[in-house]
Amino acid sequence: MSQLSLTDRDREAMLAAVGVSSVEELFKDIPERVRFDRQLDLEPALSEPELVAHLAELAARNVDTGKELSFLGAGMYDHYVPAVVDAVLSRGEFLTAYTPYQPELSQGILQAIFEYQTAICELTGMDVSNASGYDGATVAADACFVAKHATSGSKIVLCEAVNPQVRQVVKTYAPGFELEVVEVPHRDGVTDPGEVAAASRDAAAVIFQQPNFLGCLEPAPELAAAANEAGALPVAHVDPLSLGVLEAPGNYGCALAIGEGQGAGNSISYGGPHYGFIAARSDLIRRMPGRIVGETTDVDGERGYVLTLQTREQHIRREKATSNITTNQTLLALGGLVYLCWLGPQGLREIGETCLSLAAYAKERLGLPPAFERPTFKEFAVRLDRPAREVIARAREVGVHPGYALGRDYEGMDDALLVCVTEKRTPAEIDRLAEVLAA
Amino acid sequence: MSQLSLTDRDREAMLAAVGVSSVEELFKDIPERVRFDRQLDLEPALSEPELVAHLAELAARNVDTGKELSFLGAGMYDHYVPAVVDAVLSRGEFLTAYTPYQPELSQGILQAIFEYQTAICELTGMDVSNASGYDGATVAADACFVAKHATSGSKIVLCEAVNPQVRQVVKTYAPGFELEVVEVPHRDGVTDPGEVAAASRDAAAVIFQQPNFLGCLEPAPELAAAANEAGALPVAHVDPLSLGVLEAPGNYGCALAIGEGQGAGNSISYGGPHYGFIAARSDLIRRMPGRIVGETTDVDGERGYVLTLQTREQHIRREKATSNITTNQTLLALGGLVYLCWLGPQGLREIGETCLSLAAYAKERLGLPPAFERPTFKEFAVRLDRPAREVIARAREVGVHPGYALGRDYEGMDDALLVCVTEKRTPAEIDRLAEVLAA
Amino acid sequence: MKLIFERSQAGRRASTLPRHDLPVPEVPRELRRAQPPRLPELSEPELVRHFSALAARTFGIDTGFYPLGSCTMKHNPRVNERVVNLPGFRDLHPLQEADGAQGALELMWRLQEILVEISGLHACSLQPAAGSQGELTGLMLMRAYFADRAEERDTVITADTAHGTNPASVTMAGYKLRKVGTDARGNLDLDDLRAKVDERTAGLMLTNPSTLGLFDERIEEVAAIFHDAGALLYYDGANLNAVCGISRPGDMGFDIVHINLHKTFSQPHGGGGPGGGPIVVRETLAPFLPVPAVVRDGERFRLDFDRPKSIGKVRGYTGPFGVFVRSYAYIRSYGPALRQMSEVAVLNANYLLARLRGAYEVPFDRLCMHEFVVSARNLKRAHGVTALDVAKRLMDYGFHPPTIYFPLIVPEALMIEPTETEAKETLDAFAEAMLEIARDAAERRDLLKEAPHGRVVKRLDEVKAARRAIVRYGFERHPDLSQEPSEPRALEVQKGA
Amino acid sequence: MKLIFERSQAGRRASTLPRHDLPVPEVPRELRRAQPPRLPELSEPELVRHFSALAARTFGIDTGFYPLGSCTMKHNPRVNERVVNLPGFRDLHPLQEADGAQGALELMWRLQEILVEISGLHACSLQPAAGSQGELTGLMLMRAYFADRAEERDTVITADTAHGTNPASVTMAGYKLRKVGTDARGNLDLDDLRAKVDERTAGLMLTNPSTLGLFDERIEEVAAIFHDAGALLYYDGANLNAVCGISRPGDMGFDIVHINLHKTFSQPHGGGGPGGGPIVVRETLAPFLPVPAVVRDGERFRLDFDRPKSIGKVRGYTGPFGVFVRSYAYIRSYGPALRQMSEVAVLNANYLLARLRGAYEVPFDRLCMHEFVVSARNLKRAHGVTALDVAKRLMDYGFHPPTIYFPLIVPEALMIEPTETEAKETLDAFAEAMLEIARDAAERRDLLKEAPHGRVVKRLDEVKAARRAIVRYGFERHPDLSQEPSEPRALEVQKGA
Ligand SMILES: Cc1ncc(COP(=O)(O)O)c(C=O)c1O
Ligand SMILES: Cc1ncc(COP(=O)(O)O)c(C=O)c1O
Repeated sequence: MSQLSLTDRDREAMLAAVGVSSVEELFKDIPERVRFDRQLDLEPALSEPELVAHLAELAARNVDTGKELSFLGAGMYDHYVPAVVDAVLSRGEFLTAYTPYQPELSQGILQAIFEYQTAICELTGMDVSNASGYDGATVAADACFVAKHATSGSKIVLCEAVNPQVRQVVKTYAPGFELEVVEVPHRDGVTDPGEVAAASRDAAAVIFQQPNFLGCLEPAPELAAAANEAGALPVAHVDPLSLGVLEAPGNYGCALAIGEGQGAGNSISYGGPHYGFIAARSDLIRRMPGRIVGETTDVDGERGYVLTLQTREQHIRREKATSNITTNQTLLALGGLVYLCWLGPQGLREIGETCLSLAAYAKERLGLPPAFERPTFKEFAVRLDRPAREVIARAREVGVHPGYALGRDYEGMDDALLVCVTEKRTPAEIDRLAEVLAA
Repeated sequence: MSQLSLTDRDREAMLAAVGVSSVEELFKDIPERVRFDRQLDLEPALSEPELVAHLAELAARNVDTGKELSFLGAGMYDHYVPAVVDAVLSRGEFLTAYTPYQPELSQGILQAIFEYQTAICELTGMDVSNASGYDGATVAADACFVAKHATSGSKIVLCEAVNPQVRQVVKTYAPGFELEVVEVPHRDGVTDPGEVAAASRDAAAVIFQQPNFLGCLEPAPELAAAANEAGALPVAHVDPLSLGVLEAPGNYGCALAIGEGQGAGNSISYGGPHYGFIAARSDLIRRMPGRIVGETTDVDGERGYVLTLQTREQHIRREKATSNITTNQTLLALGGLVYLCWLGPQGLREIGETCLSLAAYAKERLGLPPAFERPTFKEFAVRLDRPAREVIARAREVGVHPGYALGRDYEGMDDALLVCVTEKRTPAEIDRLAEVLAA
Repeated sequence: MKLIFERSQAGRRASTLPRHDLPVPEVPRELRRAQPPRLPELSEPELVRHFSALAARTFGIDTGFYPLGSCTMKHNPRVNERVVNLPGFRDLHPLQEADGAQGALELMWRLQEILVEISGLHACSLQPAAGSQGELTGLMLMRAYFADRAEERDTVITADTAHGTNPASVTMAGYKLRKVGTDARGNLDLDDLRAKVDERTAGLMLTNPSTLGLFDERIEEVAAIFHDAGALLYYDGANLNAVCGISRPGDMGFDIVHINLHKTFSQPHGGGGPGGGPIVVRETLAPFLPVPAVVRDGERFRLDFDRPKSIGKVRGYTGPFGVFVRSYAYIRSYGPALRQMSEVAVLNANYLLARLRGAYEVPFDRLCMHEFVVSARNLKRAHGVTALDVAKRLMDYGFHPPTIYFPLIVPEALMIEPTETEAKETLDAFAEAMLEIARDAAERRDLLKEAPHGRVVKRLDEVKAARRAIVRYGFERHPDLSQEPSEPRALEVQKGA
Repeated sequence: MKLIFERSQAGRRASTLPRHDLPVPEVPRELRRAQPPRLPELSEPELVRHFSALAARTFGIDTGFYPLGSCTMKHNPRVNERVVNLPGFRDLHPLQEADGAQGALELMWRLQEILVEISGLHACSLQPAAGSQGELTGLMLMRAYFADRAEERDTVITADTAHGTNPASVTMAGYKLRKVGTDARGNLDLDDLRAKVDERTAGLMLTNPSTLGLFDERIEEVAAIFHDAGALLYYDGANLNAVCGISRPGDMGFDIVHINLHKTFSQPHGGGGPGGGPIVVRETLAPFLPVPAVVRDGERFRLDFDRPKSIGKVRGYTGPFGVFVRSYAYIRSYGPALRQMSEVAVLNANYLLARLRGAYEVPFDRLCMHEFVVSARNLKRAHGVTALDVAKRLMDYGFHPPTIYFPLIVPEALMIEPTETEAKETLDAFAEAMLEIARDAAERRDLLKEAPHGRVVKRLDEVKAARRAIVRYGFERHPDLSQEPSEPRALEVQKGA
């Protein structure tokens, strides 16, 4: 085995040192009846060349974004991942380190996490960020847990225009938190602040998404205000790549900003692994879930970084912890940091503008009736004269994936198609989409 | 520009420090008439995402070994390159370092080169190896230059069964060395030691290939003996991956062992960059071309490595140098070292045996008349009932590249096909080839 | 070294992006960003140097021995990084239609089958993002299961040796926690256990081998106690590396298992993650598994959302797919010989334990499994040298310290997990270092107290970090902590696991 | 640190290979390998650690500032590594039929067109493997050209500032060498030149800007002298980074140019290579270029072997294709703005020169181009501190030293090439270090003489290395050099360029 380092000579010497005569004997504390007496029923071992051939064969049976002209988004985005991200993430030291429990050996990754926290705070206008959550859905559940303890509220107000993946996860977690979930429907693509205000009485948090899942820009400041008035924590689920052109949640009164990091520095990878970010106002710092890196000094006054505020965490606080998270998404978050540094403020604005302008071009070229008369960012919904799933199937036959069928999640929207246009798409490709949809 | 680091502020401060008022002024020593007065006529700049899209489009118009079932070898081989090779070669320190002129900062790459030299010497049975030559063809020219100075000979005996790429390069270099080139034809696939003996009178070197370009095993020891008797240096051009099962040139009297390293750790990459290796008997050490790393110590007796025997080299010896080589193929040679360490002696033997057995299986399954009745290694030539190029064209239409048309280089062999079988091919794939050739 | 924000210069950038001369629609003013975020501005060359320097200040498995107990820091085969980057995997959209994702679906289905075989249970969901989430998911399954049977059970039992995630998950799942003790041989205390299990008990969460690195010799009786009470047993799979092909959780009597793919099946730990925490369950619990399920219909594979009794989704889409690719590749490279992996892991641990016995206290002196726990209590008593000091001093030898101060029931605990990928020479070098440190505790105490030496920083003041809570760069208003008094106060609390 | 051979343990291995139960044909005994080569035996984990440790002991551009004169150590954009690894390039066989290599052929054809435009000449061959081979190829072209014209010319002239490859190439091409001097302003000495050019002169090899970093102000007269004598001018393109889009070799009067793709067009230097040395020539020399030529027929591209006057092949296939992919990508990322690259390279050099003037002697004090040469002669005279000492001391500041003792006409030469990718902060930090070193030469001489400090080794004994010539590991018979006396004798010879 190429992974194992013991020679037969080693084995014997070691068994002797242990004082047993066989490897079998090492397992004598395992009761007879629970010992596994046959060989595992697994397929034969593959050598490295065979392994690569086998996986290449499986991979070849997927239609990835390189094989199809794709306008599919709906929460996972085909944004360009720069080569520097791969270069940094493939460094063996980052790849094979674990949580930096021993700071003297881990200043590099600790500093990187501190820089990531700063970048996320700047992006969202918040004071504190953790080192990452699992994804854009679980951070919403984390936010509920924070809100449960930070307020006296007993329910979560969840806007229907929030990504269904996120809503489903919140609903799965809520019972354990003893929180009720109330959904507020969208009205012609956006959420009505009045309805949110009404629903928010003794709510712990109000969760909305900007831009929302339907592609529309929510009246985010008003939604946050409605929540704040009711004493509920406003939680904005935001697209990091929109924050060069759209206002930061921290600047319109949100208590928490959460989101899916994938579009900012991770490949799509069939849904994971990616990073979810969660950032908060300073007053919530001691309720934050997960790892947080803080600055300090050594005896000589030398600046250094350590895992901090650990009394929040499971390994210290156990059943009183603010979360059970341990292994997180640091490597992907590091990818996010490198990506955001690659972009810089200028690039972030440019990418936002390019998405805005290409999407506008697409709306016009497609010339299909918009599902909603609302300002949008990089996604927009149109109405078709046939069920969207049919149209998608037909278009894919000619190598174009036109988007997402909103009917999958929303009643009465079977004819609605959610089209996503990232900076990777070109006007020519949009023309091609128009052509295919017109056919 | 993402590569440039100067801000406008920097620019001004720097111009001021230099004492000029504009960048233009920096070029005032360039005579008016030789200044370039227009903009370079180059296509517009591409952003990183556009650049990747453009190159992906070009790459997609190539039929690589992943798109076609390939039995094409003839000097460049589709051997498996293990993932550890990529992992090591992509380390930024190795990737972006240059020749280790300053050893205190470069012990890592110096030690790696020393290890590479050792591995090549072990592989070939020689005493000294340099840090790499350009490729398997130029090292043959290097060998001629060594031989010119090490002997009183005035010509090079070149076996016709040597890779035509190699022969053409030798013929291009020889006039500058004032060496005449004499070719010895093959007889039914191999070289006749008697003819070599006859041709070798006042020759500086005899160059043969094992296994030869026609796939056959040469009577290498006898060829070396013939050269030695005539006082010419026997130079064996060998396939590194054959040396687990075939004897090392150093063990049958060769003065120099050379070869193409590609198969051992480099991707095919349309012919380069790869590394050529050249190793010699100790008596030739001071005539070796290129970089050589040697062991030494520092004041404290600490072991260390440095570039050594530099009085052979152009930067010290100028017109008297043993070669003009400066930039070489170190990174690729490092790939070779990692690959050989990955294989180990056991793996090297196994890969040789797998090639032998699969090639034998292929001969039998194809059931075509062999071009030569000789023992072979991983390549063998068969006769077809049509011109090989026709057969190749037809087979490629169904996704199989059956091999190399020997008629490209050898008179009267238009119906001969050279089939290559590496360890990456499977019996099932060979069956497929048989099926296609039978059709 | 400078923070990347401190290297920033207005006007620099590393990115180049496509631009088209198309009109840019106006964003409504109240929604438009007023102030751009202060992201750093650097050219690509500076970016690469910055992160290369950070990498050089980071210790990974590639750097050296990393015996961090309970984390299974084994080598990460590089071929896994190659296959996970195949475009067909890397660039596949999770909402792609099933006919365009057959390869991915088959891979997941195959991995489920493998995990079912290894755990000795019946149905698998790959969805949980890590072990902790696997635990929480498992507890949600318990809820759903008992709700479905209209049984009222509100308590979950964990061992006093349990990892912190167990009690934390219990709370997050809305259960009450009861702790059970450990007996003299390091097994669960059965009397204590019997006293605590009743009709309100939903189940047990147990790691076996335990965090002491010991296999519970009476696991069958433990299982009987819970099953007799109609309760369920949850297997925390963090230590599965000890028993693959040797003993299966299902055969031990467990009903629900989570598997830490990033431990047993070698996902690179990435400075903290990502991970994967698939759960495998008995038939009776299968209906409650998260949606969507990955199912096979003849030659085709698809996602099945039609699971009326499902607890729902615990994570987006179908889980951390890239992690599945690596772990699937890893297992396929072993095949049925996977058992060897565990055998060597256990042999390496026992050998190291044998070499340390005597110099360090061994609280429960038995053959260990893939890891073991020793105590520096003897050094503390005799010389005031703590587990923390031993850990810091190990850095001077080029080793990453083991997990310390865990499990909690062992004072001055050093929890050591060598893993199967380490060579005997490495284990010997580590043992020599540990023995020398024990000797130096007597003769060269300061050397230990001041360790580590020659690292980029000395021991850091964790108290100051927590008190000041500087968790982001403050730009012009960033405080200078070096001006504030500081002591080298590294806390003697759990570090690792 | 141990050699990988010293880590080897019989029975270990990192590789797994396909095995089939097929008979293995016997190799004739006299051809069969008797003794296996003693390649190291390690597991993959050990392999990765070994090479990670070697990488950590290697200084690259990613590590820090690397102003190695004449080597153009600019940043290597990471996107180039991405595109070169596209399977369509990486796994393409050079003998693939043209219809299966259109993308590769088009890329090469496009690169040829670009290099023709940049050099101001007419035809290009990408085949040479590096600059040195480009030189030799160029000289072979001269031979073929004059042979074709039945002219007998046997001498080639080079400058006394020339890089060692120039004279070495002259010899290898079978030409006699004549050297011409440098005048007070650092230009070619025209009187000396006129005296040496005659009807036996085949041509001139010149670097412009020269290795002094100076543009020859009378290049037109130089060209005239040779052309009037019916001779040719060869342009050593190693310094092209100074003049892209600013002045073209063809316009200067050169007939043959080689371009070091790994310098000007950013091929990672890989610890010594690979490189690429395409040559570009005037129409009159085009017929003699190496075969095959990459040509375009309408929409199709193909290899043309039918070049009766060609010198033949200088390397296998069509050259180092991977290098072409990177350089093509690099140039496309600049587009017509390529001129900026040279402008900033020259600005950076002049700024650094301005900062060092005064502390170090400036032998030819003019505006420099992309690099410049200063001398430590003043420090040597006053304090016995040499260029070597300055170089070693620079390491203590975390910088790679510049090229030293080259060009040969400048005593105690320090040849400094910052490149355009460095930030002003970096240039300032380097300047500060150089100035401090100059001051310390007076006050803290030993600090310089004993430099570098804190590296894995101190100055190494290069004399011992050459005398003992231990150039491979000797296994059980490997000598222990630490037992042999040694002095820190780093030779004061050219290091770099
Ligand atoms: C015993 C034990 N249980 C649970 C966990 C939690 O697993 P994860 O880190 O994958 O969330 C860990 C590791 O952190 C562990 O060691
Ligand atoms: C001036 C000069 N000429 C020629 C060369 C040789 O080029 P290469 O190293 O690509 O062979 C170099 C660099 O080494 C050089 O600096």
